[in-house]
Amino acid sequence: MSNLDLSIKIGSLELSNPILLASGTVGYGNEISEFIDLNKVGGIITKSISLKPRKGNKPQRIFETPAGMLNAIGLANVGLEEFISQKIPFLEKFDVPIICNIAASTLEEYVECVRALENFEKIKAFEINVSCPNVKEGGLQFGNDIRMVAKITENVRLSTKKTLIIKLSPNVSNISDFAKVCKENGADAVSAINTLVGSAFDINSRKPKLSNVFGGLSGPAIKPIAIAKVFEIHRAVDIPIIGVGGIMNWQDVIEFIIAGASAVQIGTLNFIDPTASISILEGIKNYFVNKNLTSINQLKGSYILDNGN
Amino acid sequence: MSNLDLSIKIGSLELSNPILLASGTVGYGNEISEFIDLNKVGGIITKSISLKPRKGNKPQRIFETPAGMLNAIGLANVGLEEFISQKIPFLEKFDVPIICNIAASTLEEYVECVRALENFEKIKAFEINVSCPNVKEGGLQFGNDIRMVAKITENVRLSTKKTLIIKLSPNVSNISDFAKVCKENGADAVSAINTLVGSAFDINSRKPKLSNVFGGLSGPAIKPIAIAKVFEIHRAVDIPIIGVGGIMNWQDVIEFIIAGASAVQIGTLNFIDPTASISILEGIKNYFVNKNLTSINQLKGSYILDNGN
Amino acid sequence: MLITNSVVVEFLEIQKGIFLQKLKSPEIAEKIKPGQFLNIKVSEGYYPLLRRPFSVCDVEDDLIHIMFAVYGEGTKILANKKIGETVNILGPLGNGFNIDDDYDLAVFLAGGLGAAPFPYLTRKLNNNKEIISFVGGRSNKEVIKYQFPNLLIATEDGSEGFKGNVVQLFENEIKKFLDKKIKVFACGPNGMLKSVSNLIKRFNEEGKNLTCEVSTESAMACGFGICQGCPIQDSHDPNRYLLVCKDGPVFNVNDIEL
Amino acid sequence: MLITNSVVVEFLEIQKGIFLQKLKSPEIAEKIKPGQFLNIKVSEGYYPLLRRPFSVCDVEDDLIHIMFAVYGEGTKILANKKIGETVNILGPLGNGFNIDDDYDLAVFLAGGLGAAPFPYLTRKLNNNKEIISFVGGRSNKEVIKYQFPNLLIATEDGSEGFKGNVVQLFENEIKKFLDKKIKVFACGPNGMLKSVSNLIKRFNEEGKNLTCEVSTESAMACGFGICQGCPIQDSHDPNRYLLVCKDGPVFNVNDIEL
Ligand SMILES: Cc1cc2nc3c(=O)[nH]c(=O)nc-3n(C[C@H](O)[C@H](O)[C@H](O)COP(=O)(O)OP(=O)(O)OC[C@H]3O[C@@H](n4cnc5c(N)ncnc54)[C@H](O)[C@@H]3O)c2cc1C
Ligand SMILES: Cc1cc2nc3c(=O)[nH]c(=O)nc-3n(C[C@H](O)[C@H](O)[C@H](O)COP(=O)(O)OP(=O)(O)OC[C@H]3O[C@@H](n4cnc5c(N)ncnc54)[C@H](O)[C@@H]3O)c2cc1C
Ligand SMILES: Cc1cc2nc3c(=O)[nH]c(=O)nc-3n(C[C@H](O)[C@H](O)[C@H](O)COP(=O)(O)O)c2cc1C
Ligand SMILES: Cc1cc2nc3c(=O)[nH]c(=O)nc-3n(C[C@H](O)[C@H](O)[C@H](O)COP(=O)(O)O)c2cc1C
Ligand code: FES
Ligand code: FES
Repeated sequence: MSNLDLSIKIGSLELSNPILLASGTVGYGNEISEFIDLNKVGGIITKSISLKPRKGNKPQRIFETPAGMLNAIGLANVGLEEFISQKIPFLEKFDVPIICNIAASTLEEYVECVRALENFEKIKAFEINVSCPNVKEGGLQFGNDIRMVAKITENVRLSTKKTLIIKLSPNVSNISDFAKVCKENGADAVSAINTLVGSAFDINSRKPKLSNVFGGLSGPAIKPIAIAKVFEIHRAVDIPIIGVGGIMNWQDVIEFIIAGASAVQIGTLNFIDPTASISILEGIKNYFVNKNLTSINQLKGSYILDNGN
Repeated sequence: MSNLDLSIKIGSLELSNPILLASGTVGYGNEISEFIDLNKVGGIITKSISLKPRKGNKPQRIFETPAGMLNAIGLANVGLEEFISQKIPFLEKFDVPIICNIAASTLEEYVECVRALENFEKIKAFEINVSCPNVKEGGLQFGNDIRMVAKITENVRLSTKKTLIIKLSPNVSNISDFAKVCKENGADAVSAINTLVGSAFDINSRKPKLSNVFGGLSGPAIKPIAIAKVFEIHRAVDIPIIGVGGIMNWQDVIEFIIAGASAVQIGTLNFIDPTASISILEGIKNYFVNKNLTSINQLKGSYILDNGN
Repeated sequence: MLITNSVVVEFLEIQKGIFLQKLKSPEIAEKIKPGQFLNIKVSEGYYPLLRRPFSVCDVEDDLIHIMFAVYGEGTKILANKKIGETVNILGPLGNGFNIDDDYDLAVFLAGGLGAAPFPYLTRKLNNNKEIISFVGGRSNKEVIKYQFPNLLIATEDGSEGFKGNVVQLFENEIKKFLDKKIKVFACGPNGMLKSVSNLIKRFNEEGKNLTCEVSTESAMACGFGICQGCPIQDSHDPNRYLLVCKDGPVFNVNDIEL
Repeated sequence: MLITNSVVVEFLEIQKGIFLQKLKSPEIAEKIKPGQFLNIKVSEGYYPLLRRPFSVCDVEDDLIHIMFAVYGEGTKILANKKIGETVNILGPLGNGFNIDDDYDLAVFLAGGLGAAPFPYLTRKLNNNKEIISFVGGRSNKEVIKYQFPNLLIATEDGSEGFKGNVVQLFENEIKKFLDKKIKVFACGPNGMLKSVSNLIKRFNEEGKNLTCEVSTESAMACGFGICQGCPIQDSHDPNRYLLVCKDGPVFNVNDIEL
C-alpha cells in the first residue's frame, strides 16, 4: 500500500499523522527529544502556558492508582515570557507542528496569551485548556460552565487565525452540548478528554495523598470514559475530535479513531515509555495496510451499530 | 478493645457494621449465600427492582477494561410482583437488613414501587437508583437533572417512612449540589457513586463491545473518582454518605470512611471474590483495634487537610 | 461451589499452542461433572480484574485438568505459570452434560477449544455404547485430537480429513446412523452451535430421533449468577433470558435460541 | 538516557528482607554515576502502571546492582523475579554525587534504604582519603551494613550501637574531626535529611568547613523531567521548585529547602 497517507487537516493545521503528544506530558519537548525524533510525531502540544509563570502545587503532586494516576501539578509552567524567549527557539529546530496549550484564570488572560503568540509562525494551533482540575481559580469552573466555554471560544476566535482547539472537561454529563457551543463559536476542533477529578487519602495519616487534595485521573483506567465521550460528541456534533485518555498502544488509537477521533494524544504513556508514540505509529501503519485502508477519514467514526436493541 | 462497635444508624436503618453489598452485584442474595453467612454483613441492597419485569439488554453485556469493567445489564430484573412473591420470602430467612433498590422510568413508577413495598417489614430502607446509565428512558437523564432528582426525592419521601437513600450519578460536575437537594427534600442519605458512562469498540469488527454501546464503568479504576465525590459531598452537605466504587480490600473501606462515608458498598469485588465482604470486615476490625478506635463516627470524615496551599 | 487456591502440578503442551494444566484441588475434583466449568483468577493483582472461565477437561484423582490456548492477557499469564505456582479457582460452576443412557450412539462435535470438555465426558459416559467424534478447525494445526474416540476430522482448508466445516462433515457421516437413537454433545463457537442446532431440528422434523446438548460460551463477570452478564435467549419465552453461567453452560438445544 | 530490557542475572538477600538484584545492562553500566538512579518498569502490564525509581547501588562490569526492600506492589513483583527474567530500565537518570577531591574526610550518612547508593560511591571516590560511615535504623534489623567502610551504627531502640538517631550519632562523633574539611554524603528519609541539613548549617555558621550533598526522594511519574511531579523547593528562589528527578536527586544541601 504505497498510497497510505496518515495525514490529517484540522482547520489550517496540517498533521503528517494523527499522533500528538498531550499537553503536560512532554513539557516543551526538550527531554523527550532525547528519546525520539520529534519530527516523526504528528504534533506536540505544549504544557499549559499561562500569562505569568506558575510555581505549581506543593508536593506531593503524583499518586498512582489502579491502572491510572492522579496528578495535581497545578499548571506549573514557565509563563508566557520565558516560553517565548526559551522554549519556542528550541522547538523551532524541529519540523513538527507545535500546538500551544493555554490556561488562564480569566477570559482576558486567554485572549492576551493568544494575542502574544499569534505572530509566531512556529505555533500552528492553540489548544485552550478550560478544564484543568488542579487550580483554584479558573480551570474547572470554566470547563463545566457552558456559557463560559462559549464566551472563551468566541473571544479567542476573534484573536487568532490559527487553528483553535478547545480541550473539554469530562466532568460533565453532556459533553456534546459543550462541543456544540465550541463549534458555534468558531472552534476548529475539540479535544476530549482532560483528566477526571479524583482523590485519595492515606489511611494512616488520614491526609490526602496529594497536597492539593484533588487531582486529575489519567491513564488506561479512564479510556472507556474517553471513548464514550468521543463517541457522544461524534454522534451529535460535526466537529473534528482529538481523542485523548488512557492510550497505551496502537490498538487504543484505532479504537479512538473508530469512535470518532480525527487525531489522538498520547499522555501518561510518555512517562512510562517515552518512545511509545513512534512504535504506536508503526502499529497504526500496519493496521491500515492489513485492512486495506489508505486514509484516516476512512476509519474515522466508522463504528457499526446494530439497529435497535 | 472489647468495646469496639462498628454499628451505624442511617435514618431508622440500623446496621451492625458498615459493609453493604451493592445493588446489582449480589442479585437478591440467593447465590452469594452459598459463599458467606449473610447475617454477618451490614446489609444487602437488592438488584434494582422495577414495576414490571425487565428482560435487560441483549448480549454482550460485560466487557473488562483496565482495572475495571463495563456493564450494560439494562436493569434486567424480576419485577415487583415476583420480587414480592419469590425474593422477599427467601430474604426473610436472614437476620440482615434489606435495602430495596428501585429503578423506574417515571416519577409515578418510583412512588408506586415504594408504596407496594412499604408494608414489608423485612425491607428496612429504599435506595433510589436515579443514575443507572444502561436504560434509554429514565435512568441517566433523571440522575443528571437536579430538579428531577429533587422531585423524585420529595415524592418518594411522602410515600415511605423507611430510610430513604438516593443513589447519585457521578456523571455530573457538582455532585454536592445533588446531595443538597436530596437532603432538602427529605432523603436520609445518599449513595455515591453509581457507575461512570463508558464505552469500548472492537477494532476488527468496528462494533461496540456492548450491544447497548454504552455501559457503566465500575471496579478499582473508578475508586479515586468515588473518593473525590464522597469527599466533595462530605465537605458541603451534612448528610450521611454511603461510599461505593472500586472497593477491593479493607484499606479501601477505611479510605472511604476517612473521606466522609458512614457506610460502604462492595460491588464488582463480589464477582471476583464472593467472600470478600467477610474478610474485609475482619480487616476493618483489626484496623480499629490497632488505631484504638471504637466507633465508625470517630473515623468518619476525619481527614486532615493542610491549611492553605 | 468452592473457592480454593490450587497448585499447578503438571503442565503440558499437548500440541503446538494448546496447553493442558493440571491443578490440585481435591474438593473440586471430587464434585465436578463433565461440562461444568471453573472460574479462575490467574493473578493476584487487578490485572486482569475478572476471573476467566474454563471447562473441566478431565479429572485425575485430586487433579483437575484444564485445556487452553493463549488469547489475551489472562491466558498469557496462565501459560506462564510455573509448576508449584497457584491459581485461585471458583467452582464447580454451571450445569454439566446430562449423562443418561437414553441413546444408542453418542456423537461428539467440537470446534477449536470446544474440544476441552470431551476427555472427561468420554470417561464418564462409561457405558460401552458407541461414540463417534467430529472435530473441526481452520487447518489441521487447529484441530485438537486429544483423547477423542473414533475421530473424524474436518478442516476448512482441507489440510486434513474432510474439507469443510465440522457440521457439514457430521451431516454427511451421520446419515448412515439415522435409524439409531442419537445423542449429540457439541461444544465450540456459537456460530457452529447454531448450525448444529439447525441441522438437528431439521433431522427431527424429518422424523429422526436425535437429542442434542450444547455447551455455550459468553462473556462473564461472576460465573455463578449474580451479575446477569451472560444472557442467552430462552426459546420457550421471548421475554426471558437464561444465564449461561447458571442455567448452562450446557443446554438442551431446544431450550435456547442460538 | 536509555531504555533497555535487562535480565536479572543474580539475586541475593543480603540481610533479612533486603534484596540485591544484579541486572545486565552494558550500556547503562558504562555510563551511570554514583547517586544517579534508574526508573524500572517491573511488569509488562498496567499494574503497577508507573516505573519505580531505584538508586544505582553498584556497578560490576556490565551489571548494575540495585538494593531494595518490599514496600508495595512494585517491589513485591521485583522481589519475585527469577534469574533470567527481565525488567525494563530507563536510565541513567538525574545528577549523581559530585565527586571531586576537595575535602579531607568523607562522611556517609544513611538511613534505612538510603544505604543503597553507597557501595558504588565508595568504589568511585577511590582517592585514599578517609571515610567514616554512619548508618541508622529503628532497630538493628533495619540497619543495612552492606559494604560500608568504617561503620558506626545508631538504632532508635538501642539494639545495636548508639541509641538514638543517626544524625545525633554523627553530631557526637564528628566533633573530633571538625578541624578538617569534611564532605558529607547523605541519603535517607527526608526527615533525616532535614536534620542533617540543619546540623551542617549550624556547624558552618560556627565557622566549620563542611559541604554536604543529599540524595532526596519524591513520588515520581516520569523520572526525567516531563511530568513536573517531583518538586522540591529551591532555596535561592521562593517562587521556584526544582525537580528531584532532573535537578537532583542529589543536591548540595544549600540549594534546596528540605
Ligand atoms: C463456560 C466457558 C468455558 C470455557 N472453557 C474454555 C476452555 O476450556 N478452554 C479455553 O481455552 N477457553 C475456554 N473458554 C474461553 C475462555 O474463558 C477465554 O479464552 C478466556 O477468557 C480468554 O481470556 P484472556 O484474558 O486470555 O483473553 P481476553 O483478554 O479476555 O480476550 C482477548 C481476545 O481474545 C478473544 N477471545 C477470548 N476468548 C476467546 C475464545 N474462546 N475464542 C476466540 N476468541 C476469544 C477476545 O474476544 C479478545 O479479543 C470458556 C469460556 C466459557 C464461558
Ligand atoms: C531517586 C530515588 C531513588 C530510590 N532508590 C531506592 C533504592 O535504591 N532502594 C529502594 O528500596 N527504594 C528506593 N527508592 C524508593 C522506591 O522507589 C520505592 O520504594 C518504590 O517506589 C516502592 O514501590 P512499591 O510499588 O513497592 O510501593 P508503592 O506501592 O509505591 O508504595 C507502597 C507503600 O509504601 C510506601 N513507600 C514506598 N516507598 C517507600 C520508601 N522508600 N520508604 C518508606 N515507605 C515507602 C508508600 O508510601 C506506600 O504507602 C528510591 C526513590 C527515589 C525517588
Ligand atoms: C502530569 C500531567 C500533567 C498534565 N498537564 C496538563 C496541562 O498542563 N494542560 C492540559 O490541558 N492537560 C494536562 N494534562 C492532561 C493530559 O493532557 C491528558 O488530557 C490526560 O492526561 C488524559 O490522557 P492520558 O490518559 O493519555 O494521560 C496533564 C496530564 C498529566 C498526567
Ligand atoms: C454488573 C453490575 C450491575 C449493576 N446493577 C445495578 C443496579 O441494578 N442498580 C444500581 O443502583 N446499581 C447497579 N450497579 C452499580 C453498583 O451498585 C455500584 O454502584 C458500582 O458498580 C460501583 O461500585 P464497584 O466499583 O464496587 O462495583 C451495578 C454494577 C455492576 C457492576
Ligand atoms: S456471569 Fe454473572 S450471571 Fe452469569
Ligand atoms: S518525575 Fe516527572 S518531572 Fe520528575
